[in-house]
Amino acid sequence: MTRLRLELLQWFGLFGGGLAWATQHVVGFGISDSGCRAAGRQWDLPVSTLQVLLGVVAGAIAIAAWTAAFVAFRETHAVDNDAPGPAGRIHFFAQAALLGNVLFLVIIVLDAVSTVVELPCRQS
Amino acid sequence: MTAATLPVRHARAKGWWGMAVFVATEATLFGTLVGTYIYLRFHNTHWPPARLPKPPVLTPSLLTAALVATSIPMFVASRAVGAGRREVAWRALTVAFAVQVFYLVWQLHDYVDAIHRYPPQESAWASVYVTLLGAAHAHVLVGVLLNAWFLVRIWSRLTRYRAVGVQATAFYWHAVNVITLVVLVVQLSPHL
Amino acid sequence: MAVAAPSRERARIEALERAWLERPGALGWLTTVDHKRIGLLYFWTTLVFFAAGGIEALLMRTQLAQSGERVIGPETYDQLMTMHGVTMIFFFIIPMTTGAFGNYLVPLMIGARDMAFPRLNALSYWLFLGAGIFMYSSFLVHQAPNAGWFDYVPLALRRYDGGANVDFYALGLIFNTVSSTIGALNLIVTIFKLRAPGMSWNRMPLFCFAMLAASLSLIFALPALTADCIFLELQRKLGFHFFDQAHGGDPLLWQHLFWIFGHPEVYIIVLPAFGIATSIIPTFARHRMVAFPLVAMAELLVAFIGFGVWAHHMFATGIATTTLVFFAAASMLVVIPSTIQIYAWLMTVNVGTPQFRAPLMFIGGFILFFVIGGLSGIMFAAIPFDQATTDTYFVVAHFHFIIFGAAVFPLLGGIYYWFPKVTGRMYDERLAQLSFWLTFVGTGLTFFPMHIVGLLGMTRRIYTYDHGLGWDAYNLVETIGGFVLAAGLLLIGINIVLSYRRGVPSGRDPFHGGTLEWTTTSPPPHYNFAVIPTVSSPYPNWDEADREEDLRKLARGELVLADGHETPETTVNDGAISAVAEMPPESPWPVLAAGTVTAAFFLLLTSHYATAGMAFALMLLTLVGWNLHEPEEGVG
Amino acid sequence: MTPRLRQAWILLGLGTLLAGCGGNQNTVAPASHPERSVADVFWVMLGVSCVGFGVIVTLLFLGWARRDRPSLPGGGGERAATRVVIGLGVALPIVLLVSLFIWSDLFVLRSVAAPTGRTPMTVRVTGHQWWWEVRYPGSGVVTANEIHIPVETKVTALVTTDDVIHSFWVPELNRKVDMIPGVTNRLLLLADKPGVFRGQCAEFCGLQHAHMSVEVIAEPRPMFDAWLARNAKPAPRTNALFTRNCSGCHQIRGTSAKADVGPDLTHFASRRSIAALTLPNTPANLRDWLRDPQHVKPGNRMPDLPLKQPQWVALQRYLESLR
Repeated sequence: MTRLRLELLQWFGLFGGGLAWATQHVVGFGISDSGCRAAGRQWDLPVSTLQVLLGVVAGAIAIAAWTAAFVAFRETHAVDNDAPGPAGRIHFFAQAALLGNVLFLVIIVLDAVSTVVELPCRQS
Repeated sequence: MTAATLPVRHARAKGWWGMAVFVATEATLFGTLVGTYIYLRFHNTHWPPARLPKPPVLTPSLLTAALVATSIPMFVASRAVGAGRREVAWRALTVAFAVQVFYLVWQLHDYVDAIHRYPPQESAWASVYVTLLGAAHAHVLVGVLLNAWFLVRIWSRLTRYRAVGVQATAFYWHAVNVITLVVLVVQLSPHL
Repeated sequence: MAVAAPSRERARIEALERAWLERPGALGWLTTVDHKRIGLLYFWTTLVFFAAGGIEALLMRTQLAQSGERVIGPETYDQLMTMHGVTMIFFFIIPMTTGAFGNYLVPLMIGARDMAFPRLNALSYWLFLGAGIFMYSSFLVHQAPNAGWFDYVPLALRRYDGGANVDFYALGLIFNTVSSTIGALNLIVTIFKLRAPGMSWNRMPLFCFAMLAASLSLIFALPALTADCIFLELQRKLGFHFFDQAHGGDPLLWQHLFWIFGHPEVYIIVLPAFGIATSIIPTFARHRMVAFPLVAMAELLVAFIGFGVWAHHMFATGIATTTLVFFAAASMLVVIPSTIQIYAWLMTVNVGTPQFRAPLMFIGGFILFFVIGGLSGIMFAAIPFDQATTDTYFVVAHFHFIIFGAAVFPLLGGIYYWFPKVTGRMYDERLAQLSFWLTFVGTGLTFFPMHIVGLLGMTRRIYTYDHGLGWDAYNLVETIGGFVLAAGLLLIGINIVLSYRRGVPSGRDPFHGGTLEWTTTSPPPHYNFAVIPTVSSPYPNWDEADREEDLRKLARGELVLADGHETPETTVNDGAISAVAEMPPESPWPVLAAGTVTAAFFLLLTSHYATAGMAFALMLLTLVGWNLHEPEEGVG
Repeated sequence: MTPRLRQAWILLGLGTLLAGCGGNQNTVAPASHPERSVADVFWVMLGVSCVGFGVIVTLLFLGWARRDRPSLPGGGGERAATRVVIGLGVALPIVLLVSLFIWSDLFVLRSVAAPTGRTPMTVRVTGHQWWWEVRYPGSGVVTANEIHIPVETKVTALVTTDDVIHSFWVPELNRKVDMIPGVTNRLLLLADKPGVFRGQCAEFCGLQHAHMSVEVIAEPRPMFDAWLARNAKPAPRTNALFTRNCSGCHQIRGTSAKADVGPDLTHFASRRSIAALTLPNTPANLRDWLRDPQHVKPGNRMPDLPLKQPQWVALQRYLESLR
């Protein structure tokens, strides 16, 4: 495993899940908001199918990020936590990404699942 | 082992990183302004209001194209100061500076005209439009002042400190050009 | 360093002292760029604002002690309530954590001789002082901000709030945001570029991870507040239309923009406190922080997810319920990083051999109150319950447990913990423990009844309430608690001031701490480290081998960097030396630049736009003077 | 959430502290189906929170009890501690939070915020700086600071505001909803039992935000119909003094006073309070209020009128005749 691939795996692992959730958060908000607004309603987007699709894509990216972090973690397993330079840092961020991506995956799943329940547009 | 003989690995100077973080704040500020434009767009049926003339297309596009083109001489200047070639850097900066001043003067003239054509006191669209353009021009003005400063400084002597300054200014200009492009798209969005 | 160093070392140390000589007296403090002096300036100034905020709180509590009281009228109460919020958040807790603790400790903990941009650091302090004076000058004309700390429109528009109150608020916050952004930028670049050689990310202390997360949040959150306040000022002074429905604006735009800044702000408040807690616990448990990478990631995660939860402040505004669920999901899961840290702290205490001295007692109090505040915080992620209890005293109880319990308690513990390092003297342990118990009981008495009175229907920001609603008893207990709390804080102040002179000398490392600041003398010399320290773990002070290596390096003269204000620059990821940066010496320009900006903001307030423009032009002139001084020929 | 389980929580001790006492703005003493679901959500969250808090206190006490003695009982080292952090700090909370989210944010929210659609009755509430204007569409009834509703009937409150943002909140009937200029929000008002349910403006709206309370009076259908009919009738007679001094702000249907700056006073005497529940509606309070409204409610829009003693008495008698 060349050092460049390890670096790529580690940085994708660290940032992949977060960006996937952030995108799903903003785009999902836009979709469901347009479903409830006059200006948006004339596009009549199939809100729930789009949300679930968005959730699946974002979830896939988060799982890919988790796997990348796991591979980087395995590759640097022999390295001690306080090891110097790239190896120690990659091992460190890989462990961190394992936790982060789990969290992002759960939020992504909850966002996608929430469209299953038919919630009203207007608070009452 | 004195400072001169330390094992040195090439990396970005702290001045460049300072500019990078500053650019992040300004980009977030423009993200907020553009977000406000889009947010209010979905809160109004007529955006911009029907009675207002549509924003101009040709002049802003050409001017923005000219400004974005200045990224090339700025890149050349940044590369030249890195390699210690002072004259090349100075000439590249002068070219960029000229185009930028030309852009700024023309845009400020159009801006004063825009404030009369789209009075912000009468509609939210005009308020956001005028504020967004004003912020963009302000950042171009800051870039012009930075360029002027380094034109004067590297005319006499090129030190590492000033080289980092020119590289940071070049990075600032790349960012401002991207922001100006985004502002242009938002400005022309009523035509889309 | 070693006292009886042979002549070669003594010569090198004297060379360093000559290079980093500081100008004594008041002029020295006015033109200082040393991160430790700026930290102390921040510390004493924020304590003054803390006292002001505390007095405002006590006045409010006196008015609310019983139903139907007429101690304070509605106008004064609104100004006190708003200024209490603005002062405590913008002029005490953020400048104290990032300005005082961040400035003083981050360079010491990463083995650097100063912040990345020393003069910018001084500018951030003087701008902060200017903004504080600007905001508090509103009391002189009896027009302090009076529309609440989040200042909702249309109440904040000129039609309903004609005076200069809201102008003081908006311009004051724009002013203070400039200072906070500069401070955060400085901290980020310092942590990125000035770590000691060898200190890759996995060897950086957790305090610096917390400060990095808080600074990154500041950088990406403050622009939303700046844009919001600019819109408000344009609408109030020049008649623009952003927030009024009739012309196409939307009142909820203000709330969206404010809370996009607002929620990351509350994580900015609490993150440095996590950093202080993760510094105190390993020292007094005499054991490394358990699950170190998870705690570091948790601090960054809190900041990142914090940007996606803002609309849980707006669950009752009637925006589409389908969109609220996105924010509820993120608000629910933002708790996980905090639970990780709580269990990591508790397991570290249990795995090590804990010494419950004053700093660790404050951390114990912090953990208890933070869990109560966190649990009530989770309850607001349940939309039905939030719509029932938002804008009531249940919310007030929640955020006071978080801000006071979870941000100020570690700060008070941190004051005791680093007091020996900053002053060279020990605080009085018995008095400290007494002050802890008084503050602990005061906080509990003041804020816990607010949960109950909030559920009984008491809404926020009311200057009085009727008799028959059953709120009298709880409010009376809260007022008594408020004065007990004030007494506890006063006792801490007394302990600090007394020990400053009469404390027992504490030596270099009284608590055997793990981070680099305990390797320097107390108080540290202006240049911090005679030799840039060798680092091979996040707890360098516990690595004896490295410390001997430092002594040998001093003998060899390696990495002493004694000719001028020098400190090494390293690469961002793995801390390999990339250059030797020449740091500027003292400079009068920051305080002059801040003066012109303060004048400009006062002119903007009084609508003298042209003169304000001239003041900003004057500021540009000071920047020219500032940049005329450049370091000599640097290396690399 | 069976009643039996809820009684168990209440007997938990903390419960009696809350549900039992307190005036009638008690969020956890519900008088309607939506508010009961909210109270259930609270009780479950409180219960689980107490258990969680107990675990934390135990761990902290364990650390304190073992001060100055080395390492974890049972010799578990750092590896065991990391597993505890992951188990208790990540896995368990995720399970609890996801289930709380699905239960409260999806199912309870859907049942509580169900689309009201056509309800048998609607009432239009408009917020003003520091009082509530209440109109009954179709019947021409206009009143202030009091909302009469038939008991056990779904009523939709259409809320908006003429000036700043207020928030309509009657704790025992339903959650709150903000009153935003240019927007009409909706809230279901459904009382299970007759009674007077007090509420308060929940969004800071200026000087007298504290004295902007409202009462929802749920009464059996016949009593409500009688009240509605009586309030639909215009005032029997006018009064020159009132027209000269007060018609600039107030309206009395059937007279020339038509302004809507202040509340409609056509049936003022039948109301239970003065100035949005600042004072109970008694002759003595009415006298104090008329003579010096700024003292009673500082900063409100009603000026102190320069009248003499006999005029005050005449004006008060006229107002008290507006049954």
